[in-house]
Amino acid sequence: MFEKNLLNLLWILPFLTVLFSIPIKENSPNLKRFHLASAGVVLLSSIYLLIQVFQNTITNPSSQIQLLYETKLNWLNAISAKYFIGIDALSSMMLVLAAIIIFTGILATWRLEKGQKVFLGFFQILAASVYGVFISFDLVLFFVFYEMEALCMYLLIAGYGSGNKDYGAKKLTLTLAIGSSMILAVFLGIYAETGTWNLIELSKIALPESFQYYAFPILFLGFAVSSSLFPFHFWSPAGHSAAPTAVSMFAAGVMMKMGAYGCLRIAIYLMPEGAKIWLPYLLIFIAFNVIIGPFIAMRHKDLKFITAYSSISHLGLIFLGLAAMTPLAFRGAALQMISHGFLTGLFFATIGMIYSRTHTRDITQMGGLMKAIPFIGVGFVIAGFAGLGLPGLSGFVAEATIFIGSFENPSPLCRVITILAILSITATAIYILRCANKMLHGPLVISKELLPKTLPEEKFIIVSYVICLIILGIFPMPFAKLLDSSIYPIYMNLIR
Amino acid sequence: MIFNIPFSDILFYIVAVFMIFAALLAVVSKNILRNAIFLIATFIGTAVLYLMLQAEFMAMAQIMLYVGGVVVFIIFAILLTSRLGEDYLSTPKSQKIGALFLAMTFLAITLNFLIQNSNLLKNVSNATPADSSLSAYGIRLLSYAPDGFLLPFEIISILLFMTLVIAITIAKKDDKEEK
Amino acid sequence: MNNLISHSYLILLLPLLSFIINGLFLCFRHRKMAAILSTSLSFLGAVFATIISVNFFISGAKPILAFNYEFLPFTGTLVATIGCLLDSLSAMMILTVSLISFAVHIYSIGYMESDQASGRFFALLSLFVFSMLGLVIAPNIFQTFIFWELVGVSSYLLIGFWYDRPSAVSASKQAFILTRFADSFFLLGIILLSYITKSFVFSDINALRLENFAGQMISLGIIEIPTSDALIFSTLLIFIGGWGKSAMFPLHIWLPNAMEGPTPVSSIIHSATMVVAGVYLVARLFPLFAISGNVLEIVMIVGAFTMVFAAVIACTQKDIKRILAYSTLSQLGYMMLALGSARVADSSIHILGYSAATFHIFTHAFFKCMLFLIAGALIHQVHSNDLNAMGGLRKKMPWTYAASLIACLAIAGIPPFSGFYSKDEILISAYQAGHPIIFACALFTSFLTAFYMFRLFFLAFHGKMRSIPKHPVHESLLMTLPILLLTIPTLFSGFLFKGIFHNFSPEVPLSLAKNLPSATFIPPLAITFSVLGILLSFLFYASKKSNPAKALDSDNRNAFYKIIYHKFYFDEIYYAFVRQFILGGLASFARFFEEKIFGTLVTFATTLIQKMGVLVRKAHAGSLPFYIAIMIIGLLFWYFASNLPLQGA
Amino acid sequence: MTLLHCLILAFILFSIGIYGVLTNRHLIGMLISIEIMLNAANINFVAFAYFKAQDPTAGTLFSIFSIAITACEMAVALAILIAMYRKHHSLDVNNQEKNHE
Repeated sequence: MFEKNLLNLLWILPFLTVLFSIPIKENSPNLKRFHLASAGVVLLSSIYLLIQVFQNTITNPSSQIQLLYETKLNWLNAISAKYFIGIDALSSMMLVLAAIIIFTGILATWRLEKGQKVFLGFFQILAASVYGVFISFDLVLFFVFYEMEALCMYLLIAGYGSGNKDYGAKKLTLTLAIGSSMILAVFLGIYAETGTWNLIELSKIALPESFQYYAFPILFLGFAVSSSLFPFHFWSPAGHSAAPTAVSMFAAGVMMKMGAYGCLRIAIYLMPEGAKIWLPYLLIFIAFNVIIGPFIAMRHKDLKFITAYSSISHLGLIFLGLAAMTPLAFRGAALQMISHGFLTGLFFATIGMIYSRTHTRDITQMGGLMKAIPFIGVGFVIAGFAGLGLPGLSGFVAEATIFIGSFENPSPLCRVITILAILSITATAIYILRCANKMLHGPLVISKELLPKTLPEEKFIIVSYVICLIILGIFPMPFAKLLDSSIYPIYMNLIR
Repeated sequence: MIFNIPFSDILFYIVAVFMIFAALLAVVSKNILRNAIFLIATFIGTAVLYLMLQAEFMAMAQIMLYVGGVVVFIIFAILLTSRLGEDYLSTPKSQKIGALFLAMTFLAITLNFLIQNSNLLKNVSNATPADSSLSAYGIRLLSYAPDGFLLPFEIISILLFMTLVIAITIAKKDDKEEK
Repeated sequence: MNNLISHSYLILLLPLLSFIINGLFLCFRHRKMAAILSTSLSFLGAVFATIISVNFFISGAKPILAFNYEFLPFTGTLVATIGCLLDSLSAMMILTVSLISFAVHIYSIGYMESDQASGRFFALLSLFVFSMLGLVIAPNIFQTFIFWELVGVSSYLLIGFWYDRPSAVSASKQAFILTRFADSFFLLGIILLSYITKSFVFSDINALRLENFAGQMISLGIIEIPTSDALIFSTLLIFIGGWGKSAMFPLHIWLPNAMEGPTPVSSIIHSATMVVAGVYLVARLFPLFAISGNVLEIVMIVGAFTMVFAAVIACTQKDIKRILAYSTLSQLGYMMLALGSARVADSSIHILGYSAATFHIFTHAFFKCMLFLIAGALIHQVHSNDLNAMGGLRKKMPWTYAASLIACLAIAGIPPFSGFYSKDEILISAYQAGHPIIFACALFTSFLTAFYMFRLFFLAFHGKMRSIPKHPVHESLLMTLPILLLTIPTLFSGFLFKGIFHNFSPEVPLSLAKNLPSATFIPPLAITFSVLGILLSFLFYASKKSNPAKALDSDNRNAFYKIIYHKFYFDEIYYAFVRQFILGGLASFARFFEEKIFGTLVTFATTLIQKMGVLVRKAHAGSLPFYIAIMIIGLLFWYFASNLPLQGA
Repeated sequence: MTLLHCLILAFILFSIGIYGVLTNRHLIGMLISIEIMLNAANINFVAFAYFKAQDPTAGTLFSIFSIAITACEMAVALAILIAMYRKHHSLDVNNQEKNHE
């Protein structure tokens, strides 16, 4: 019962925090402390839930999807939508990822001077929406949370961004809206076909094959919009470059994973026949992400553009894992979701810290930063190494699993793209090293006095991410086993 | 032939012609005050028509509300906002022709539908005088039986109240202007 | 014994501990502490490694799987583990790596004394040793790859140790990217191999027989090939990984440029770690290579070509470290050649090639490490890498002089120094395997080796001082001691360990070659060639008539010399390739596609929507007549549409 | 007098209202035209209630409601007109459109 309430509290607590923070004075240090404490509580409870889920998976393994701590209440009776939340292995891990990124995101805005109250308020609502997405097992509830997040993103980027923020925010939100409309259309279709929104019930019903044939690509691409799959990736560079640090961390770390999560959890799970028909064709889009993405990153000078394209290529790997449709590849994709969440969070956090010191994101105008701010420099390099798949950090585990898993799919196109993806890891190394060398190494361009030392909260952010990357990189086995328990039912639906 | 037509029909035609003329004048007259006066004539014609359709209460309400309320209101507004008859705003002829064409098209289409429908050629009413008695209206309005109209009645009363407030708020002079 | 083996995790743990403690706590403030800690841990590691490997060889040399920690299960039998496999090969490597790392650690205390960042240096050095040890004890190919990558990254960090020097930074980047490029093929090879064999474990992979896969087909995307061919193909891919790591031609250019790092780093990279990883990989997977058709021949040809190529370049260089770098390349070529020459005919294996290669790894490690340490000592005194600045150091640094004479004799292949024994076996192997041309190349290279090594030796120590050092030249104890220590294995490892290496034999599935031609004439022949090289070198650079300054002049030379001096312009070709083809071609095209073609499409779509929006917005200006007109027109449409025979009624 | 007659009358009135809305530039004039149109709709209600309805009382009550709502609408509309007049000193529709842009 305690866990059940805790799960409900996960998304209610941020709202309550916003409510109670209204009377606190603007710019008072208590405001951010209060928000941080609330995010900390959510983080701790999500970790607690993860441990509970883990113990449950160990004690009674099952081939069915195991939904724990579910709450089911009547909600919108007119369309028989229910308030139905629960947690399983995959969602509990995503929850922890989101909670860590939200927590560090609040830390990253610690020195925000203007409008901290509104920023933190919206950031908490953003947090509530992602927690909601990961725990809701009712399509309507899922969609409500999914939409809430895009709106908050717009306000945060347009209000607190840098550079061409209006353009970036609009591009991001409108593109996401295209995806949402596609998702909504298919959700309505599913409801019309079956009369239920319940994900667990739906997974037991086989949707008609003709319906799956039309609906699957729409739903999959709709989710893929927020994960920036090829034809819909254009929001990502503009959006990331405009967003403030915390929002970039969130967008790349959590929001882009929500799309992939939806693809796996809803699109492939509910429409296995459609997946079998369409995913081999979607591999062509994935090829763009995986192979051309790093080459574009090589040609950019703006740190955030580089990271945005690096995210695009890494998300391509997630989709490669999904499209390969083997249990190992699915697990690799899920691992990559989490691993990439951490590494991209670290990337954007360090970029924000560097930007706040140098006031430029052009790598050709920087140099020798390692001398002045070694802590941040090392953080960036570790993120880079995780990105290029260095063993010992999480990226390698995920990428190796994806490659081995997707190679098991004997379809010719899948093989070709897997081979090309493996070979393209060199390109990843090129842009990451080029970026690190231009920025961190060489003689110091800006005088050392202009670069303040690393602040304690910045050190905390970097250290916490690095610990996550290393834990996932050195002890991947429990996480892999945990994810397998969630992924197996999805795979069983595929071969049914 | 013409004498075979019952009196009620003759009366209907007279009222109809009167209403059409009054409405036309209310629309095309160049003086805005005169427009309002002809509107009264139209409303009175409507009231007579209601009487013929056994809706005495409606006729009364029509006279009281429209003639006594709305049109007076309009006239007040005219007097408040303009010098009498001096602010005629001319419309270009092309717009008039276009408007006439549109209005005629609308009429033609709707009449075409009406004439095709033979169900409408019904002379007999199934309404009894008791149906349109004041007490029947009262009972229905205040009944909370399934066919009662208590809820709409209450809603309308709230709406009227809101309208009152809104109208006052909007028409009130701004604080800035007062200064 | 068993007790010791069960503690074999210490092999990995000691350097890892040193890395973690140094990296986290001692790196910035306590430089001295860092040096002492990592050196003492390295000493412990060396002692432990010696005990383990000695025990191992005494107790009969049977392979032992000391521990095996499950890292990540994939499907079924495909499980990635981190373990420790002790067999002859890995025991030998553990010993070499630990000893050399200990020597380099001691040396670094002296060498890095004045560097403010030496704490970081010791941390990274420990990481490097950790990764190399992890690589050599790997019981499965997945672990090999893990530590292979760690070796790559720690070498990147060490080569770019002085990160404020642009040349060091670009050299480290080049080293990492080139090896990474090769590693991507390695990873592909591993995935293909594990897909076919369903196992990462070396013992499973080495037990493969091509006949088991008769009739099976595998799709590689575009083409479908027999599984046995795919197995051979994957072997080739794995070899490409070793190709890059061991800097075989044409992926060799990172190795000379990697000299930008501190000299102890060059020393450890070139002698025992990193570059021999490629050779080690081939030796480790030797049974797989043995069954895989012509792959061993490719190994041999690549090795032989690199051997000659690098030796020729080494004869003209002026930078002392670059000479040594090219000599390393050449020696690696020897090892690859030896491994490759093991395949005599289609169905038989000549085991001498394998043992000669491993033997050469062992002996080469000591004398090459020593040579680099000597070079570092020289550079430390004259503050220049250039031979122009040296000369006449014989009297100032007598101990170093003596040690370098021993090392040069060893690498030149003069008995009784260690290099002679291993090189001799390589020559015999090449001859007996029936590759006369390769044999001639090897013999010629042995002549060249003697020539360029003694060129270095004479130019550095003999003649007159060509520059006046800022500080008085002296030998510091901490830097001379490891050099002198290393003379011991250089002197004795040859004839002491020859027997052990003869017993090295991988479990090859093919039959052993018999009736090999007698090769007793080879040792005297090799010695003759080496002595000829030394004499020629003496004539050019140390006799009374010679003029070292003129010999070092690179400007007034003929075109042929210049081409060699500029390393056949491979650096330039490489940079042009990267600039023009990768950055300028592929990446530019990708960005062009993204921004111009795709971006235009997106802009077009948005403009279209915006234009439609403008159109609709005009209709929403709040004009009541317009609304009514539209309403009536709509009615009209509806009227006509309802009268159309759409339903076919 | 049949239902058809009443409906035709109502539609003629309605068209006259349309014509008025389209041609009048004076806002009060437009309002008057709209009143005529609403009146026509009310006639429809009553006529249908008289000739067709199962429950004539309810039918007539509908038109009572519609009258009430019309009254509300008129009150608000006139209040807006007065506020507008105070601001722009004109009730010309064309002027209002210009002010919009």
